[in-house]
Amino acid sequence: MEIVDPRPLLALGISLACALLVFATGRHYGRRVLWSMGAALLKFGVVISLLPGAMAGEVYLFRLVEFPPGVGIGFRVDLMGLFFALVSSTLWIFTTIYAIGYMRGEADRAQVRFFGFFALCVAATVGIAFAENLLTLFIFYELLTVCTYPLVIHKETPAALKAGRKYLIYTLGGGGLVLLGLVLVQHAAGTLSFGQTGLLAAGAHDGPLGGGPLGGGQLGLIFAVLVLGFGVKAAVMPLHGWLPSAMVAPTPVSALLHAVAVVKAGAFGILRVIYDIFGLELLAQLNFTQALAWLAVVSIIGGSLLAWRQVNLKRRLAYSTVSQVSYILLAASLLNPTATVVAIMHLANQGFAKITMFFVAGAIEQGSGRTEINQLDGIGRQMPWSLAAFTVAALSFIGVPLLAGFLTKWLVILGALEGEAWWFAAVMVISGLLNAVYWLPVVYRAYFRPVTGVVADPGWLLRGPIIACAAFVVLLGTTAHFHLLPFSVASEAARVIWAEVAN
Amino acid sequence: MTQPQNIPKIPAAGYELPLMLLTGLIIAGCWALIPGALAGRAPEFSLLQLAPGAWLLLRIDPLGVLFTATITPLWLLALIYSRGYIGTAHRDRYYLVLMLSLPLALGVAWAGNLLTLLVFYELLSVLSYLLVVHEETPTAKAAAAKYIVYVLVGGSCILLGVVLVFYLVGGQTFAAEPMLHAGLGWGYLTAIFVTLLAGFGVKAALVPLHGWVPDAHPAAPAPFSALLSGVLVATGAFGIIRVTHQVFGVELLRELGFMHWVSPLAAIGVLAAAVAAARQDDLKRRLAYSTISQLGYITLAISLLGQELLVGALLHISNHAMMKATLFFCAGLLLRRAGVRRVSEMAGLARRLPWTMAAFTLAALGMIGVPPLAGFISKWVLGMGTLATGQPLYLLVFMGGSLLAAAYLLPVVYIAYFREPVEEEWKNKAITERGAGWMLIPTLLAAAATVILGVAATAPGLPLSLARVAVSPFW
Amino acid sequence: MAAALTVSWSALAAWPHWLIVLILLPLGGAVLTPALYALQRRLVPWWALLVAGLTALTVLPLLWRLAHEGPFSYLPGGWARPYGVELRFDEFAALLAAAVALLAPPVLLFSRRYAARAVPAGRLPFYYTLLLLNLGGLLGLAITADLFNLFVFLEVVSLSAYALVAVGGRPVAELAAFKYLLMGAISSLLILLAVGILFALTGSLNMADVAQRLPALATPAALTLAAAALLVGFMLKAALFPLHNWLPEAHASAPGAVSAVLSGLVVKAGIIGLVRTYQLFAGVELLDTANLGAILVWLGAASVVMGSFFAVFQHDLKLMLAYSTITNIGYIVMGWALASPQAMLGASLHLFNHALIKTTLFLAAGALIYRTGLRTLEELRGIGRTMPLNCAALALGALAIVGVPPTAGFVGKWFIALGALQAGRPFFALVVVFGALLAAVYYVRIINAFYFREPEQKAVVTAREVPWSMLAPVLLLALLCLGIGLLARLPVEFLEPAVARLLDGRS
Amino acid sequence: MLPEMLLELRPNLDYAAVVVLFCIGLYAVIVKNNLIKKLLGLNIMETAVFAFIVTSGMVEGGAPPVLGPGVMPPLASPLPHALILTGIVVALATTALALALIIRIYLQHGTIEADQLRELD
Repeated sequence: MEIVDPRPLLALGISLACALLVFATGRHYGRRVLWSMGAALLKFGVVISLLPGAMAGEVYLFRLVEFPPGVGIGFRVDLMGLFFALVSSTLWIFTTIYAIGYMRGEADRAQVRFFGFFALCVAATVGIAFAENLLTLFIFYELLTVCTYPLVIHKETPAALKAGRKYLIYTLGGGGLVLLGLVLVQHAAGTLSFGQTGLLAAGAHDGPLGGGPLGGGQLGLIFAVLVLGFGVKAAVMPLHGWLPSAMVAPTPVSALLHAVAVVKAGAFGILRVIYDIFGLELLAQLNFTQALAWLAVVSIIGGSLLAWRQVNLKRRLAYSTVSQVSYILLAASLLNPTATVVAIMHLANQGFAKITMFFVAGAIEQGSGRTEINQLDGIGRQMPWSLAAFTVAALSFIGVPLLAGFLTKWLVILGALEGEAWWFAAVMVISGLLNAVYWLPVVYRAYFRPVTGVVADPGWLLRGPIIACAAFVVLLGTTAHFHLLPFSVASEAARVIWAEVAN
Repeated sequence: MTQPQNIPKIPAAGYELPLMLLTGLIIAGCWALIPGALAGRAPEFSLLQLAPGAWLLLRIDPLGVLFTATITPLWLLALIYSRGYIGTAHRDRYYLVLMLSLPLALGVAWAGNLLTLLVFYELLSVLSYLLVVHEETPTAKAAAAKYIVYVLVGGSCILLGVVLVFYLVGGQTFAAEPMLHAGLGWGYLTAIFVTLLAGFGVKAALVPLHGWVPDAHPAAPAPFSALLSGVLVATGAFGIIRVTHQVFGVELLRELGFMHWVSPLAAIGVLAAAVAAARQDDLKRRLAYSTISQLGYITLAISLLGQELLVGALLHISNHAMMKATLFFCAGLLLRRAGVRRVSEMAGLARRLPWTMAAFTLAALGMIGVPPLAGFISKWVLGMGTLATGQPLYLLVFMGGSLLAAAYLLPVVYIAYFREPVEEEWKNKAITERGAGWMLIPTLLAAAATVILGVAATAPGLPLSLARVAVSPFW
Repeated sequence: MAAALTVSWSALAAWPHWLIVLILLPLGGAVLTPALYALQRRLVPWWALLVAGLTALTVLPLLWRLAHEGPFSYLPGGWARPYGVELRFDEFAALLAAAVALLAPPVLLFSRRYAARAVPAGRLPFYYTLLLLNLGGLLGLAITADLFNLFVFLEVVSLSAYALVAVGGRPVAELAAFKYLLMGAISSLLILLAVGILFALTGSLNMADVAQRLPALATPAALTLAAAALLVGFMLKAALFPLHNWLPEAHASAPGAVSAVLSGLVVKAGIIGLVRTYQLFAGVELLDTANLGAILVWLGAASVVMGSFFAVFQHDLKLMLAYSTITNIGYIVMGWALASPQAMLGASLHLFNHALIKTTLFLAAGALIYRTGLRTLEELRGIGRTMPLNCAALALGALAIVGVPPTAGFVGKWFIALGALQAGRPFFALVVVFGALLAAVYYVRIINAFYFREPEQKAVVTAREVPWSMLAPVLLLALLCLGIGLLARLPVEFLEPAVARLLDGRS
Repeated sequence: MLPEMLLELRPNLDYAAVVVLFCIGLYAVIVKNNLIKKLLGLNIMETAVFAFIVTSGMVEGGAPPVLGPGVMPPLASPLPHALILTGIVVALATTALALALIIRIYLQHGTIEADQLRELD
């Protein structure tokens, strides 16, 4: 049931307004805080207000403008998008609080820029989540690239600028591929709107490369172009280079990159490609997802191995993201209902656990200036709350039951079995163990090595979000059967996707 | 020889007594379940849905009740013992984890389905890391690292197996009827069996997956060594019972013939670990190997798929828990009171620590299987079961294991009682049991339990009767 | 009410003489400017603005009529074609006319304060005269239906453009202007030569008439020569690679407002010429137009890539923008030459949009130079802090020219890429995307320098926003860059039949 | 060989001349170093084109539209001549502008030799 509703636009507008207000009046600390927090909460309110209806099967539509005929900017709230928006707007609240605490020492000008662009990024993320068609998605995807750039180079050091350049080259390259894919899809299907089971399957006319109807080879090309394009942001393995470099940015930005928006945007884009552009039926006939699955496997294992080799905490975190985000891709490429649930659900699972870890890494750096893992001796005793949260997140990634990560692991393995692909189940198990191999030593060091040096208290503005996010990790792992909580949303989203196939 | 610690009185943390009371209540609660279990009732409680169809579910069946009734008292004993043993360093953490591990162990026992079993089992295992590493000495850390690697790999195996079962037959509750059937195909069944057995086998110290045991036991504080050996390892065996009898079922296993591979493995474990135990000088290491050997008994008994044998296995779980706890308690006393870790350093210690060595002797005899102590009963049942299933060859293994147990435990007793101490080493040392009441009392209680479990084995409500009730539905 | 308005509008639009007014206004205004200067020099900028504004208003009824009636002609003096001179307002003419109408008033408003500083005082009347002449020439070029008039208007545009480059009096500019003049004159001669050949062959100068007569001819060599001369001539005017040499220096060294007109509008004269050439030869079967198309496609693609490539290595802001013009001309030519409906549509759209965006960029750059006197990215570091609005406009323009949706620059590239697929030549879709990426690279450099570097030059630190009469046009145009892409639906629906007609004429 | 080609050319000899002239002009524009000479080259090219168009006004076998019968060929169409008048005006403007620029360049740089100017940049 489709309902015209301006709320998606409102959610976007709140973030945009926040950005403008911050830019305009943000030189006052109080106003900056007020705008940022107010917008974060307000937007969360708007987004969550869409939830009950969406769960009841309503789809909110709001077409803004159609500029080339048939191609326009519009918003459409389906459950998958809503889920993503919920995750990012929840995390935005925490990140804002954290950032207020984290950035306190910085110059006003830097802070204004930071909070302004941060709000823009979140606006872009909502745009991605609620995009009605591939073009809208692409627009906000690129907006995200553009708006994260000032954040990545926030420190304006040569290293930051270099990382920023690398980030731009990678993401713009990816954006270019997406654009190419966009053109190919538009040409092949004649439309870009989501919300039909497989745009290409539905509207396949002629192949973009000439030569009669759309064949497997040309579809493969489109698939590859789109997946690689989105894969850059999702940090799929050969395209992940920007992610570790971007670690020079301040911690809230890393959180944004890894948990709130950027990497997720890539993964979400791939979900859209699979579920909305190609559609399950078409993909089931073709064999592309097999390739994607192996790409994901390479990222999962390779990312973990690279993470293992890092001695810098944030770099290790970065590489582990490479590994963990690919769970989403692996799950999505398995093409069965269970795996679909987890592909969506992992957006939240990874987000909350990873953001916890980044927050802790930032708190450590803020409190003691330590960035290397071998400097963390005994820090668990000096910052017990933070490190406890860190441990929870680490255990979640390892896949300890009752935490969010277990749910992911359980469902991916189940999905792999349903897809008759036991080797992916094995990959998940190995990946969980690899996570243990590189996270547990950190935890161990923090707790069981003698304390060295003095660590300043990070304060409640930092500690609060850390604890809250860690609590969310537990919550996500244990609240699967409560209505309107994340898991039920994810599984309802998956059900809708598959129900369309069944029809 | 390390310096004996002339321990100044350990200041109380203040919460020991409430904890003991709480534990006492839990024990009482567990025991209160016994009548219901004897009547064959198995109430179920759903806790939480983790994933679609994957419920956390408690089902208090006789098997679980037996397990909890046997193991919960060990927590009380360990708590009391800890009051005298654990220093002030990391004490809060120690008690916190110890108390948390109790409900988790209950969860393992009462797990209503495989997922629940996995969840509690994993949490218990991971949590135990903090107890193994408790003393934070380099050896403890190394042992803990080894432990966590084994546990995680094992846990991953279990996870795979559990998901496989879930995929094939859904989140079924444990019941008399086995979950799997031959129609699922040989490949799946093998995969499930291998992953689950390997996973639980790690915990149950099944040779060759036992590597962590001889390191973790000596490293852990004595009260936890007792729990480790008596309970945690037993959870592995318990898991194996669940898998063999409630996931696969006896008939299916017979049909598949997996047990032809497991039994010899377990038998080798019994004998090899016993031989290895005899070669250890470190007392706790020796006891650890003994654990491996004894758990081999249990696994072997399970793998032979006989009703009586299973009764024996369950009986041995509880008896062994009690006896091994006694032994570890004694080892802890020796360490704390005389500073002795090694068997060779124990010469003449029985004069200074008479109660300790008395308890040790009792438990050692029980372990060897001297009637009428607890160990005898379970070994008797096991032996009879072996004959009943027509596999007399394994009777030899059981007997060999007992003989070897004598070979590695009796020398300890002998040295402590009859070898003359080296005079210089005794000078200026106040080796005494005075003031060791907190440690001594649970030791003696456990030793007494060894006797009671032997003498009154057939009393209703004690393990034997419970085990028969618990096992009967499987045949 | 609405009905009444509509009626009065259509009555207004039906007045037949708007088309000739459209040319006469700016040309007449230009001629009168020096006289006005002699009388009341302070009024000259306002006078020019007034003329530009009136011209812009004149376009409105024309557009109205075109939208309702389709293309229409005006025969000055009432001579029937092919004997008389014909003015014809079709969709492509409308595109250029609309661009001129839209851009001329802001540019002239901007010029009032800008030219007072950038142009020596004595030359001010010439500056305005030349600008108005140039705009008038462009309008004439757009709407003429006569080959020789095409040449004449082209010369009006070109001569005024040469002079405009030099009018600022910078030493480099005069040399650049001379270089531009030489190349421009050669191209003009080629075009004149072609006009001569076509006249000799057909005896007619009316383009539609010529186009009808050409297919009947059996002189392939002469036809080829004419087509080649026209193509090369217009390619030179449009600065298509490899004939682009004259452009960067001329555009970069001219005063900012002039650069805007040159880059935004004057090069489009070449494009319109190419369109007309296409229309002339579309029906000629002897001439393999597809083959010519193939050459143009590749040259367009080469322009896209090479222009961007050169731009990446520039340090001078305006040079960068000038090279970007070559890139965008490449897009337009490529789109046209792909000769599929969507590609042609995209090229037409981009013709307009690029004019808008490039004008924005050059005006904004001009404003920066006006305040600081600095031209290179290194010197202009950190200017985003002291001139935020102006730099924001420039950044917006940069986003638009990269083609970030939904800005103006996106739509054209979108359709060109789609058209490449439609034509079964996906490689050129790739070129479009690749070009956009390269453009992103050098525009990121600009944004980087403006916003994320510490200012070093004193002029940058002490700079402040330009006066409102300069800032307002820049901001207005920047907003249009952002917003007009969203309205692309209108021109697309408007142009689609025109493109279809063009392609029909060919088959 | 060659004479035959020339024979072939004969009816179009005027065109050939135009082409030669055009090329001479182009040569001067490209090769000559002095800006004035370049400009002269341009003028030669212009002349060539004008000549071409004027000669093309020649109408073989045509009849004058206004004059009565009895006017003998060769006849020429007046339109090209009219056009070329405009063309010459344009060329004049171009030349004037170019000369003005050259003067400015000379005043600014003190030279009008292309190679020296290039070095100045």
